[in-house]
Amino acid sequence: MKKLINAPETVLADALAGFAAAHPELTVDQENRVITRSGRPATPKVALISGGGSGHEPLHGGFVGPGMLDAACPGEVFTSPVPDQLLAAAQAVHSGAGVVFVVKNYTGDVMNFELAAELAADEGIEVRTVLVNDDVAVEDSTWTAGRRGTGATVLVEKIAGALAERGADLDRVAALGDRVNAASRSFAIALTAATVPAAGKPGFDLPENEIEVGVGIHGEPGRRREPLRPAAELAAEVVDTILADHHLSAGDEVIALLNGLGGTPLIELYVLYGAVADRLAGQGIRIARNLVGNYVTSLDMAGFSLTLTKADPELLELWDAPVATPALRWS
Amino acid sequence: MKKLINAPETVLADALAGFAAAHPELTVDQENRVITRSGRPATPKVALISGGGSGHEPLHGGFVGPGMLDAACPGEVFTSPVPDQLLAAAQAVHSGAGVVFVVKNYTGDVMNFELAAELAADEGIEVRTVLVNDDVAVEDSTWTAGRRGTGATVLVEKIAGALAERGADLDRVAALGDRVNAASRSFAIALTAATVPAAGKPGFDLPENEIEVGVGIHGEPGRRREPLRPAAELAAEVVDTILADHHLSAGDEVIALLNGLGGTPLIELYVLYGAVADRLAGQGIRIARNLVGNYVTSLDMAGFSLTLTKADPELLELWDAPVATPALRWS
Amino acid sequence: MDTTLAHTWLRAVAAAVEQRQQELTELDAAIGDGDHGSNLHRGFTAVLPAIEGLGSAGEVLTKAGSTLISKVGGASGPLYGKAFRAMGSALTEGGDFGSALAAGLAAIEKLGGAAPGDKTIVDAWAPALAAFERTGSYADAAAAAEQGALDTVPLQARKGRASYLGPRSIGHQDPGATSTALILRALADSAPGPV
Amino acid sequence: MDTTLAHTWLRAVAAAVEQRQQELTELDAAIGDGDHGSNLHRGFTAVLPAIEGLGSAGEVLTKAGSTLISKVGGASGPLYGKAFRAMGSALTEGGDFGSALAAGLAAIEKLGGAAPGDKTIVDAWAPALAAFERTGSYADAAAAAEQGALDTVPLQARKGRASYLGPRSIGHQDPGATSTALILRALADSAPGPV
Ligand SMILES: Nc1ncnc2c1ncn2[C@@H]1O[C@H](COP(=O)(O)OP(=O)(O)O)[C@@H](O)[C@H]1O
Ligand SMILES: Nc1ncnc2c1ncn2[C@@H]1O[C@H](COP(=O)(O)OP(=O)(O)O)[C@@H](O)[C@H]1O
Ligand SMILES: [Mg+2]
Ligand SMILES: [Mg+2]
Ligand SMILES: [Mg+2]
Ligand SMILES: [Mg+2]
Repeated sequence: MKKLINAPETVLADALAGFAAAHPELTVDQENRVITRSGRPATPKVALISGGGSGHEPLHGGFVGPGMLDAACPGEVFTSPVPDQLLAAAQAVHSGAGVVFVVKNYTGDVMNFELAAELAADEGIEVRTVLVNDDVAVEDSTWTAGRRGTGATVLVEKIAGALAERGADLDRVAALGDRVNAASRSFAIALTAATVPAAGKPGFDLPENEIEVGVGIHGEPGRRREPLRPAAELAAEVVDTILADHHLSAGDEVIALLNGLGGTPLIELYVLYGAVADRLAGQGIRIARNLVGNYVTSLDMAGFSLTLTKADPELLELWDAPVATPALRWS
Repeated sequence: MKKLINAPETVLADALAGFAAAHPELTVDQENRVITRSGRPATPKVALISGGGSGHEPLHGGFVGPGMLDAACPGEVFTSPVPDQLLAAAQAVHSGAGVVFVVKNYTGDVMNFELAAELAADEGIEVRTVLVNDDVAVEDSTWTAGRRGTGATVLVEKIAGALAERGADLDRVAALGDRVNAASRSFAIALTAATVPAAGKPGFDLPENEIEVGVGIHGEPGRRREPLRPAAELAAEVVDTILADHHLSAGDEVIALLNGLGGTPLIELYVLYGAVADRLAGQGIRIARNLVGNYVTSLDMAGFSLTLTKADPELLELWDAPVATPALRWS
Repeated sequence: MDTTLAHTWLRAVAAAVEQRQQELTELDAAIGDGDHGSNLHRGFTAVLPAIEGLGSAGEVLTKAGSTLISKVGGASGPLYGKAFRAMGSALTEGGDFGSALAAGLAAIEKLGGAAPGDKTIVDAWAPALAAFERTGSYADAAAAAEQGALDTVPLQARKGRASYLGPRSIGHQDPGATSTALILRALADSAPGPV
Repeated sequence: MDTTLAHTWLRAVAAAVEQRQQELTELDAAIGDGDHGSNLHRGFTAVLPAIEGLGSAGEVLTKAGSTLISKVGGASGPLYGKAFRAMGSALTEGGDFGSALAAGLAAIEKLGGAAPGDKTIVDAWAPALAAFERTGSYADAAAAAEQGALDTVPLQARKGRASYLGPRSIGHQDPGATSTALILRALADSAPGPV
């Protein structure tokens, strides 16, 4: 394992110190491992808090700032944050209008956020949870842990964050988050496995020339392995897999997030994006907005995920609303 | 070689098609391989044009837009663009106030831009060239090809681009570009080599646990190899190497670009950045502005480069000026 | 369970996790995300100073549980945390170790919703409880947990991260069931003799 | 050089580049950026249709040069492009092949500023020119270029990308000098017999 770290045990603390130095406009509570906006809002506003294992940067710390999250809680690498941390975040940013937890659907994340919500309730902080579960690679049944949360998290955080910024109340912000999640589907393909620093070697071995189809962002192996194929074929398959699960028809508009998993050059993402756009155009589906880049990564994994969110005027208007975070920024 | 491409020969064309689809606000001339802003300026303005081999994305196409470049010319992977392409770009964006070529100092780039400048002059377009040569890993002597251009390119393009946007004339824009370059130094360390699609295998073999110190962004091997060390030590060494060549003293301010080479997770860049900030603070040098992320990449190479640009009020004010490009965006 | 045994047990767990961290991580890498070993290592390393000086077995286990919740994260943090807290409460309320084990299982099932056969912690904990209820022997509980962990190999996971793999989760031993067996083996090794 | 030979030569260069592309790329990967083979392949593939039907050797070489400039990029594109254009002009102006080779070298030196011993194209081209001026034989020019390319192995590069390596460039054969030898060998193979 070759990594630019000091020691596996200090990765998170060291990265947080660097994040704090790089982003003086944000506040970093290094003891509690909480990143927040600096200063409380003048009038009470719904606070959006997210968190999850580290190793997915810029998720979530890179999305803290006006128009998006109020706080982010990074856990250890690929390990959900702990309830204490989430409670500290809620205490730091709530301003009387309640808190929305944006939680990616993994057993660990769900349980830790659940315990935190109980603790917050004990402190008189009202909490709603938006569960993100967009990964169509996973069977969605009541007998399993359900679908994983991946790329849609960025869209939930951006769009619900914009609504919270405008002063909407807790129920409306949470309901919109749920709506964005319900309108979103994702699917990922990996060319290599990620190496967790503490593990010291890749999470799985993938022979040269094979890919993992339907991989998770923690290096959870996917649905199946198959030989590498040209990018355009992979893009088409990913689009088709998502469309098979999604209620999209000709004339519909989407927001598309073509996301690099950390080890994939941007030029390859553009190659893929061209093929994604072609395939969608062939189905009469228009990409109204897009992001191409590394937003929800999996350490050094090579590969990509595609997220398609069915758009409507409200979602597009909120998507376009100003945002000023380390990783997403426009006005 | 595992890559998300269709074929080595079509990487550039396919990526350009994807870039065009992802950035409808820009104009992509796919035949000539030129990316430009859409629409000519209302009043004549100095046009900034850059270009270089592909594989360094977001450089340069990701920096086209208001406040930065007027046009970018991507060459084949790691190969400078050709004169025809550069001439087509100059013809597309010049508006009577002249053109500044921002050229990274590599033999091929210099010669192709030189030929293009001759062609442009024949067409009555006045051209000035700003040569970027910031890489202290390379000995700077008249007997060699001189220092390479790397990370400082982003600063030259941003700061000179801001001045051009304000209507400064050709000489002033070019002179400022030269000044930013002169105020900048960079140094890079790689953990792995990049794989050029047409070559099909990594540019060099680096044993597990060895790093290449002073590597170039085209996979040019570096000054020396040595064992991997903790990130904080590497960061300190890079800072010290730059300072040894740079006229910075306690009390000075810098703009710092901590750049990922394409295959390095963002969390590792933050680990490094913390150590860079510490080391500079120890010398009494303040980081006035920073960027942490993938800006000048080398395909899938794991590693980082650090660029330090000595700042002053004029440079900071222009750095802060609005910019709206795919990869840099603020207002 | 007396206070000394509670302390000895947790020290033994910490030592065993330290020693078998890599094995747990590798099991988790195969069907999860490769952090189970480091998660438990972080957790039990924090438990030892936290319980220092505590004067009853109930307090010790409760504090251990709270510490796990605060330090581990992931799925195993809340699950083991709640389980140890429930065991501590049961002892504090005067229950015997069998009732403590039962309370721990109930807490895990309540929080995680897993049933036997889902390829989780439950598949080691439930047989351990049954064995202990039958014989009252820590060693029997440990052996049953170990057998339970082995028996997860042919199962298809229906809870936790391994469930994403569907049929591909078959053929691997569950990391959480394995760590449960480790925890109970540490108890058997710590107990002075038959209870 | 007659028109037919010019056409045959460039077809032979294109074929040789096609065949030895990987070798050129590997030499370039060792001390450069691993694209010299694909650069020349792209260039000479474009040259063939561009020169089709052109009726004089001067026109053929000039057009080949312009095409290389438009298609190759990198260092070798302008250098070989200018060199072929200069050779074409020399022939068009009535010079013999020796004066064309000399004009090509002058163009390379003017644009690139390299001197013999800098570990570049010049180190194959200059001895080829000298040999041709001595004997008037394409085969001698090719052999001298090949020797010149081999002789770049112990040199430390002072121009081009390999110069960044400093002393680490020693021990590797220069890709550009190698492709110059390939170009002249293609000429020797294309010529019907001694000139
Ligand atoms: N719902 C559940 N009920 C009981 N145990 C579970 C459940 N979900 C997961 N587990 C256990 O947790 C173990 C994984 O723990 P760990 O790797 O620390 O957490 P994470 O999956 O969050 O990375 C699994 O091997 C499994 O035994
Ligand atoms: N200044 C120069 N003069 C002559 N030849 C040069 C010069 N610089 C580089 N070269 C030649 O160019 C070759 C590399 O060509 P190529 O790989 O196509 O371009 P690049 O270096 O831009 O990738 C080198 O091996 C060397 O022979
Ligand atoms: Mg985990
Ligand atoms: Mg090149
Ligand atoms: Mg795990
Ligand atoms: Mg080259």
